[in-house]
Amino acid sequence: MVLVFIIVSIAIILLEAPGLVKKKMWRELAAFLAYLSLGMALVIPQALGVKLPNPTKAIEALFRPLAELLK
Amino acid sequence: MRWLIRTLSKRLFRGRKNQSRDARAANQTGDGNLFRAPRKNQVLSPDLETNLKAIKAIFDKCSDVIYREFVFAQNEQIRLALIYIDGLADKGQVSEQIMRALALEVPMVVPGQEITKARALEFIKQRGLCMHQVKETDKLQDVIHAILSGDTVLLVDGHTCAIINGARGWEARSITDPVAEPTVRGPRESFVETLRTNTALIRRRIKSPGLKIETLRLGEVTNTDVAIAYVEGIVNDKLVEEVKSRLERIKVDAVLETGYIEELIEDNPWSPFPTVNHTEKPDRVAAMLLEGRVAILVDGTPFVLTVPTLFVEYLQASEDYYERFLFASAVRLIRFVSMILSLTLPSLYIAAISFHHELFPTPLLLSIAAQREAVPFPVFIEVLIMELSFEILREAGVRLPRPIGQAVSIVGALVIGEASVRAGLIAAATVIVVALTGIASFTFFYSFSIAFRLLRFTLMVLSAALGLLGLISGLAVITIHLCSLRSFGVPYLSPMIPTTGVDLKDVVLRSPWWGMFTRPRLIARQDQKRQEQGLKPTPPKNPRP
Amino acid sequence: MLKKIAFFLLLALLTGILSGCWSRKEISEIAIVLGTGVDLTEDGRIRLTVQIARPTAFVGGGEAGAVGTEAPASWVVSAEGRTVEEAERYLAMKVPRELYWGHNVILVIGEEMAKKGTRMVTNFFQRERQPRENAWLMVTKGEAKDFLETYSDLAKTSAQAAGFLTRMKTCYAVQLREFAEMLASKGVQPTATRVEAKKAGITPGPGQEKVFTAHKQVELTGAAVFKEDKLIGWLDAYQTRGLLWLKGEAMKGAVIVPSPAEPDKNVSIRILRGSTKVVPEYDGENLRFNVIIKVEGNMVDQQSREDLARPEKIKALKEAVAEAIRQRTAVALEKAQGEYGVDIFGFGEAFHRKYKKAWRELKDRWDEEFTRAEVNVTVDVRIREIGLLTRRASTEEK
Amino acid sequence: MLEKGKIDSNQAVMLMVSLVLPTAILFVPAIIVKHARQDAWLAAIVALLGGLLIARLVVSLSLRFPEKTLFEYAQTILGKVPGKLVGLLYIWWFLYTGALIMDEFASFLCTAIMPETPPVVLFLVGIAVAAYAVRNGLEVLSRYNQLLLPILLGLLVITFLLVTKDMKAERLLPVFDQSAPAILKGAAVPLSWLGEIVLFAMIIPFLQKPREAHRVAALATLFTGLFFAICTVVTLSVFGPNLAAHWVFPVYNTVRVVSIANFLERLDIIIVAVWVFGGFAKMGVFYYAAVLGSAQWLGLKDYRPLVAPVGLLLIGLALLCDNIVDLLDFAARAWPPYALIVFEVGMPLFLMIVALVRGKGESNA
Repeated sequence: MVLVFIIVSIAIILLEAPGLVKKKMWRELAAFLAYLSLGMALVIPQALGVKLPNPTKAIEALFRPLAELLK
Repeated sequence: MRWLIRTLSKRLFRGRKNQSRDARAANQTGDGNLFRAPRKNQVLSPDLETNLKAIKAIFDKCSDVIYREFVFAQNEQIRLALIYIDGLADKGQVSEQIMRALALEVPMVVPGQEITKARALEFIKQRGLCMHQVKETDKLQDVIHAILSGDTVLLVDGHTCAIINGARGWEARSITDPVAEPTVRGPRESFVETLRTNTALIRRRIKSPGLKIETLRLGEVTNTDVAIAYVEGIVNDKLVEEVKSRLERIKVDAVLETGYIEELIEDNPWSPFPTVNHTEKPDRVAAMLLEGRVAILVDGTPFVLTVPTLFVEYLQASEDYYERFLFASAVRLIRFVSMILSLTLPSLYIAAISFHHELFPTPLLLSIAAQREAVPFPVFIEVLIMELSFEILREAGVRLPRPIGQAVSIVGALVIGEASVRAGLIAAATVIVVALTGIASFTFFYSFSIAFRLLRFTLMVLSAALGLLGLISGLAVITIHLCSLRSFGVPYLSPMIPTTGVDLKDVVLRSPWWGMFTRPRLIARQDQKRQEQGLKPTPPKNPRP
Repeated sequence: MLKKIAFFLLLALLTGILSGCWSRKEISEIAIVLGTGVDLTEDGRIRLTVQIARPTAFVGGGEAGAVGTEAPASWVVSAEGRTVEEAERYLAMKVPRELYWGHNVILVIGEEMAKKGTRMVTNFFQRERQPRENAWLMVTKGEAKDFLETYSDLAKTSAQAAGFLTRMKTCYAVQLREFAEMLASKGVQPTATRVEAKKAGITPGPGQEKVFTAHKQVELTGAAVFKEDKLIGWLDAYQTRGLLWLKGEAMKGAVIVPSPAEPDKNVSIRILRGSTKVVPEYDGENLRFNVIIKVEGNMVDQQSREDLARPEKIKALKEAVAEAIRQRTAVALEKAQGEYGVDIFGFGEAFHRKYKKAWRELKDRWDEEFTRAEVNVTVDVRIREIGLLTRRASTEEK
Repeated sequence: MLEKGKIDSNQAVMLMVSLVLPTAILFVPAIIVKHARQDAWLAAIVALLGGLLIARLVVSLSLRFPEKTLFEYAQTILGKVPGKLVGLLYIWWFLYTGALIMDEFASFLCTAIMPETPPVVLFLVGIAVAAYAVRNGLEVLSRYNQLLLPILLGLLVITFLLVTKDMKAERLLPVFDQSAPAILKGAAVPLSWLGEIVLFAMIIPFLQKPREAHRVAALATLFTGLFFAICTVVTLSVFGPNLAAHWVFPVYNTVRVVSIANFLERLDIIIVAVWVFGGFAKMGVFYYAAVLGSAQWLGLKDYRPLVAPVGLLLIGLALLCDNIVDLLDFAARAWPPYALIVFEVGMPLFLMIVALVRGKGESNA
């Protein structure tokens, strides 16, 4: 699974980045890379089997009093 | 919708202006022969010998070029030369109307007058030639072009002017039934390989000065005549400009068929769907022109391109408009269904057999299970084999000479259909599915069904891997792709998507003619109104006159 | 160039994904389960019996379907386990193909299992994606295994035969989902089809009596009555008709009444359609149900000699039919209210619809209330047609 | 402007219907029925009315800035930094909702048609298709939707008609059996789904006629709400209130019930098609909003480079979800307050008030 995501990421970079470099859209390139690394940071650990905290739980905790109403 | 055209034309014209200007310039100079091209704007010399020498040099080793020198009105001083290509020029006309007239008849017609070398040209033009179409030029390359086009060039000694006689006449196929688009009802004429005949066929259907036919030459070696036809007042002028600019951009050595042009002017060259339609039926072209489309005719092929092209065009046969509308609509509905079948049936079958057995009713599942019991292949392989052999059969049937072709299809059908089922190699249900798919793909236009055949295999792979999900994903991608396609600025799926209500009258159903008030909105922008309202026939109140 | 590399990478990935082929089962790799039976073994385990189609028997037409060489159409196999799933896993060790439940026509529950509770069984068939919620649910007297081990002479398999029998609604029929709905409701106690395997019919023909002796075939014999999910009793075919009338379902079948003038001879009325309306009345104390049954039927058979094609005779017949139907409902009611003490007719639902406040108090002791309730049945009969004859062909007029 | 295409009002209506409907028809009926039982349809109508109010609020707010999306006018109203903060919240909301939609997508497919397939594969397939649509722009996305939505809904309606044989009106009775709080509880979930119309604030600037936005939003909400109600009524009248609440995907089960003439049955494929085709559209819209929003938030010239990385991010977020019980529980309980209070009512209302106080935007809207 890790391999799958690495391949996907490389493919994404190869598809998008050259065009951005050519058009000198540096800002876009930075945003692109930032998002990509964010995505990788989420995906790769999970692919390796690391359990990441689930935001659903946080949201549930935040809205517990109201959520109880809907039980 | 105006923004659409605006953005489009912006997008289309951007960065192409300079290029097209170059192309136009190159075209005007008409750099004809690549090998011994005369200098640009090289003019003829007054000396006949020099001219002949120059031309002979250009047509070196061209044994079909005939040089015929003779004297005008039996006057030894006025020497003439005729140059034409054997086989392209009409020999009867050349000898009767030109040579005989100039050499023998002129003295009889104008007995008293003295024909001098200086006045020879005037005499020839005004009294000598019995030709319907005569042009004059003093440029060497025009002369070359004229000769290559089949005209006969007359050089007059002492004049820097050549007379081009339109005495073309070659062996041409006569107008026959359309082979690729046969019809039951409707005109039987189809285009031929001669451009002039083809334009005449269109002109005969649209007897209006609004029908404009502009010509240009494409192909640096072939110098093929290409004509653009449209109906002024109906067509969108921007579209004509766009077509011209795309054509002028083309710089290829040869244009032997419209297919060359098609691939060079398409909007999306990578798409499997054709965005330029072609037809060999003049009535269809006329109908297209009257809807505001532009036709591109190429000399040497009976196929005419029409743009812009919509998805639905491929499901509309010209016959739909000649048959009664209820029947036509029903037939068109069948075509829609077969289109969907030809795309999805095998993959649906694969998905159902190898993933979703719950889709079959119980008795059907049991019967299919029984058929497949002895089959040694997984269903995907089985369908693939059958589809491939079907394609092979089809190709063989097309390529082989007709008598053998039939034998091939009979043998193929027997071997593949009957024997393989009996041998237990293929399930009977698979044969049914493949045969139905194959036949369904023949119900609509050939060039369009090619796209579907290609995509069918992709969908088969997808559904073999992911079942229904694969099939649906594949269909979704195809749909998105279709939604993103445009043909000369018009969305490919229009008028379905984006929906233009009034134009839906001619998509799945064909409205009766008294209901077709308007032309397609996105194509004909200028003159929307097609006909008067209230044409629906009403029986007279008094039944007996 | 980079784009091309990316393209090939994605292509490789796609091939990788595509070669996964999850959830893929060729039709020739599955064992199509047509009928399922669940029994309780003596040591309290669940025995799952499946009737699997043998595809080779289903070849249609052509040389394969020649008479006399017909192969057995099904294979019945069973396994035990603590849960249905465990039993299924043990089955998988015996069946060389993947068990496939998507075309399971019937779910038969053995008597002992039904007494223990159906929830242990039905949950699997609702939760799993393959078994369908419109499979027919039936309870058999005796063991479900024996029931499934029969074969049918007309249908290919006995499971299909049972399925067709129930589908035609000749008797009380219930689908898994309807049963589940009844289970989940407090206003009605579940009932299911009662089935048995009985010897039926022979196959005549020279030499055939040796080949085809009369064997057991499936038969619908009434209804099974549940309290919650436990079987507590049976209704026979006659009582089941009363159940059907009161539930307002499947208004088919015939009513046999004595001929007006010759009470020892019978007249048959075939019921075409009908409807049942239950109107509860409650004053906080007494509970009463007015059941209005409307019936429409044709006369199809007459044993007596009298001329029935007369308005007054028809009127008399109508009353007789009404009485006959009342009798049936009375029998069913007596069973339900007296012997079993459960509301199998859904009167509770009707009550709920009318008295929603009172229902909140009564719903938890509904069955008691029901047994005490008074039920009035009114039958409104209409006889439309009398067939091709006006009267019986006989010499004397009466 | 980042998006060059424009869509017409019909396309916008359909897009907004797709924004809510595809996932909602699968999950929501069971949740409504759980609370409101026979009166579920009433709850759906209540939710519809609430949804109309939300739509009104959002469109009124957006029309004060007809040329700007939510991300841009938040900054105009609140100033740069607080505006950016609001934008960040909404990016999170779009992204995480998109991820949840993918989870729903995968869990349905896993349950209904392909249990052995790992969810990652389904995520990859779903994201690939949605990304293709998003990269092609709003215009293509809405055209795709315009082509398929009518077909899918038509199929759904036809199957509903086919199931009439198994429907019983009595199952809907008695009316008003449940207390008002129960009905309101039942309305909360569909309301929070209908409230996703907030996303329309991202689309309004790209309408050909922004002035029709009110009509578009109202029509879309009306249609979606009514369709909710229809689905609930159909489910209820087939299964009754007891059983309907127990199914995870009641509409799916409803379609499975169809059996006509022993042949026209097993129409599961229809609901799968509706769900997958519609799921692509729904995912596409959220995906698009997330990508466009991010691009505007970061001040980029083009949003397309972000499509692929955001897709990866969506997969990452979707992988966080552990099981369907968590998902169902979240959808039924935490989602309504989370979505309604913060994103669907709270924030727009806050922005509206501030805008009114500060007098920003065109007041005539």
